[in-house]
Amino acid sequence: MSIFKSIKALIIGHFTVIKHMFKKAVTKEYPEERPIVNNFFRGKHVLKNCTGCGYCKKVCPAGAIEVIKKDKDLVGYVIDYNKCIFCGNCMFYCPTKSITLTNEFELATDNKSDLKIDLLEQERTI
Amino acid sequence: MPDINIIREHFPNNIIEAGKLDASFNIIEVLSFLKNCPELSFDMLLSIIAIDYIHYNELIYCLLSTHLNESIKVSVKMKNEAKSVTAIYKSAYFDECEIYDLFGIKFTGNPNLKRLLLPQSWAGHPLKKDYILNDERLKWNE
Amino acid sequence: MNKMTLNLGPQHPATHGVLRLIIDLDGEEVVSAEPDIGYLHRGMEKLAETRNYYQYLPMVDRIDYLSGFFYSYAFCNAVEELNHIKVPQKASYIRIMLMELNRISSHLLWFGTYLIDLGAISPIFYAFRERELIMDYFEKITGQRMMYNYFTFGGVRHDIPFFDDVQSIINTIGDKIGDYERLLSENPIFLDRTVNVGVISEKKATEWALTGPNLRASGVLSDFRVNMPIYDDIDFDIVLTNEGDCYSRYLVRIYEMRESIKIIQQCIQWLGQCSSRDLPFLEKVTLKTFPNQEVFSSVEAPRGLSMCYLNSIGGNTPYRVKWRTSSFYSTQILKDILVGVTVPEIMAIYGSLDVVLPEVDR
Amino acid sequence: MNYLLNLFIEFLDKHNFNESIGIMIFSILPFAIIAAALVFVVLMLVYAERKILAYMTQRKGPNRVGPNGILQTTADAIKLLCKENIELLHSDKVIFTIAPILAFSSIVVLWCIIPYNAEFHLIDSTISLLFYVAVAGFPMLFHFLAGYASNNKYSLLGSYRALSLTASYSVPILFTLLATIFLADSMDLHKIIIAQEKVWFIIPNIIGFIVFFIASIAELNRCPFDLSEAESELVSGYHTEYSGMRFAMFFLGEYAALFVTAVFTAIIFFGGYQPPFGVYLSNILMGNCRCFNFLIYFEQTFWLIAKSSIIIFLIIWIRGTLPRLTQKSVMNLFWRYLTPISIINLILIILATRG
Repeated sequence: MSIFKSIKALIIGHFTVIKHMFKKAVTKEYPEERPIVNNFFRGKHVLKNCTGCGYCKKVCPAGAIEVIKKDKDLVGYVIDYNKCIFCGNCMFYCPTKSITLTNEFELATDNKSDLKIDLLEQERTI
Repeated sequence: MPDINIIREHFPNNIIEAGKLDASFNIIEVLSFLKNCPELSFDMLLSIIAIDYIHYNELIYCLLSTHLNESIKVSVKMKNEAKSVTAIYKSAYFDECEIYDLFGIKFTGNPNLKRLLLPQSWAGHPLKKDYILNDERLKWNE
Repeated sequence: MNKMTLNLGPQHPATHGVLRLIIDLDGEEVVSAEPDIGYLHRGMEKLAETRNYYQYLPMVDRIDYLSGFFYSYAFCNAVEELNHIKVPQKASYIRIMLMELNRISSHLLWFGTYLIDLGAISPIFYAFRERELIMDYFEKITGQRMMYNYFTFGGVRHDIPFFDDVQSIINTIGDKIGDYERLLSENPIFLDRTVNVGVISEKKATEWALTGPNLRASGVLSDFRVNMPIYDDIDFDIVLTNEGDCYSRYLVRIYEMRESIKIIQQCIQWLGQCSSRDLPFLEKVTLKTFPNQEVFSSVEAPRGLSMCYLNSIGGNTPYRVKWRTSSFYSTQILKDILVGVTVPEIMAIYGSLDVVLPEVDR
Repeated sequence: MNYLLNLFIEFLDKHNFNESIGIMIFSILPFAIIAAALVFVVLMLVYAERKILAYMTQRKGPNRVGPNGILQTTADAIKLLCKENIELLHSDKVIFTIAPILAFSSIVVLWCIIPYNAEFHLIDSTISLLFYVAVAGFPMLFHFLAGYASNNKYSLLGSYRALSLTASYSVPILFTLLATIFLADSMDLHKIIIAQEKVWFIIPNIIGFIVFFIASIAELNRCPFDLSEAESELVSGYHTEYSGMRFAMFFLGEYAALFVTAVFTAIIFFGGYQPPFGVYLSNILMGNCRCFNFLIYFEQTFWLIAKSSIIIFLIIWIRGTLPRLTQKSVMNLFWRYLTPISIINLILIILATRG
């Protein structure tokens, strides 16, 4: 009868749930266990001997890149992380492959002014 | 492509250019014929696409026949007024409200034409080419 | 008749985003329902007019963030048709594989959230556990979990070095779907909540322009993958049930996941056995001038037929881009099928249509 | 118990206190113990449910606050205590504040009539089963009041459903308890337990157990029947507008009711504090010399708690798997199936015992 079929289905349903009690939990404890991040990951930008051609500025969808030049030599290269969507267009279309996105993804800060980072200055300090 | 000659028989003076059947003056008759004719049976209106060519607007009706897996495009060129096809295809109501909302094209015969996506108090129709982009109304989320 | 207008507000635990349903209730029965959309309207079509093709490409994944690959395929295909770019065979196979994986992950998310709407707590965690495998694989090869920007005009950005974990993913998902079916397919409470609830007849489905699994659940045989050229030498069969109620929509999506597994299996075979080193994955092309032409390129997204209309008059920014998405019409049908339904059934019907709000408002 | 009492009175005489203080303290002492036990059990139950549900879905559950997350619920309770009680402008203030207090207190009252072991009980009355049936229906009434008073459309819907649910589940509960009264021919819980010396009532009354179990899940407003606080449809049912301490009253009250129902199911069907095969472990271990007989009381409470925790695990397990029923099918299930079954079951048992 349909009653026995539904009772059987209920019992099967219950045992598929209880089956998971004996399996290892899949949660990763984030701060302690570092997540595995692979090389293609698009995180914080890093600049290396940029010629200041401004090609990345043209190709960025969110208009987050600002190339400051004083009569033909590069003075500042500011990325506004409020606007940046980490699409990687600047990295793909940069003719000299000087800007790359690293694996670092923890960019949270508590004041907005930190989010306008001058990569040229960072390149000098490293 | 569906066999054109059936359409040409019934509507000799509708020209077919750039893969679209131009039905600027008899859109209602053409659509109801395409829907009810047994051989063609275009029973689904996929979507209505509006384009603003500054001097005139164009509406493209994409029809799909689920039984014969055929699709056809019917285009209408007109100024700011258009005839509503909600009588033939019920799904056109949302499309027409959205086109009125973004293009300002008024559809006569639409049950209740109102703005769909933008707030009712929004002034202007954004997707028209003469819509001022650096309008201070758009600064509200800067 | 004392009517109580209840609006299932934009901020409600079960509206999968920001849909506002203005419902007139008589006791527990719905008298009339009016969807009010536009809370997530980002103006995708207006953005296209001020950005060149390379700038607009990463935005295309965000139209429906649950099925990003499908929309970037539709846009790339439109641009490729516009400039008659021929995509290499390997790139097409990589695209199909990623799209079908994305379809499984989108159906898994639907399965989890639909069950939470009906009140069962545990299936969402099982569904998300599988979806996590796919998300990690996407992150490994494209760089991001959801906003991929991996398809480009002419092919894919970089080669996929390894396939063995795709094989292990689809194997685990294959038998996990068996788990879901054992848990739910004959569960009397689930059957009682979904069998002949929100029945959409074949005529009503075509009239309201439903596409995809919702249409196939009403018995209409229409799957756009049949007339997509890249699916030609892949054999898959279209899943069809003809009751049109919430339970058949559930069945269609569960079997579609199995179909996608079969498609991915064939893609891996082709990609694996062909000597993958020498085949190009990207047709190097620099797009400067565009012909004065318009193109309709559509794809069978997880929620239905998505069509990208691209119209360019030369120059490197598109003149007009229009996105035809299927959730737009699934929300419209709520007006018709929610009449005379009790409050819990609203959630059952709305959840079964798999409506995702970014697609509705674009 | 009186052995301890005169021990305490001798101690008081030695320090020349008046004897009445002893009796007074001794009458308050059980209430204090049970109040402490209530808080402890409720917090542990919330923690246990979250842990069990987590393991059932391959998660870890709370494990940050305190060793392995034990203090998680105490932290939640303290947080809820400190939260601001949001007052509503147009709500009916008097009922809005009273409803949670009444809901919680009506459940705590049930704790007093539970016979924890042969000696220890707060209220020993010969009609404690009748008291249980009467008071067990109260919380649903106060859920209706809460939903009605909070002037919110979702909680109004939730409160309607609470009423219709109350009507439908109380009838089967009544008939199954009538069956137990006939089996044990007394309404006093102690006598019911003693009557189950030889055979537990679950064997003759198996149908009664199934009906009682389903109806008590509905009474607890738990998973397959949690209509009046359905998260996905009604935001969170009758306690949508409640926050802070008032919400804690509802939330902890629900778990207190869960414990009470599990204990009563254990008492009525699984022989309360009787050891499974009538053999006290402490007799075997200690030999049955007189001085250790108070160990038996501890063991009796242990058996009661063990049986009720198995039933609690079963209820949590059901919550982990089943989706929610609609109101139509709940009423249909109770009125068309469970009530006639419980009546037939009652008639059979009457014939068996009296016929």
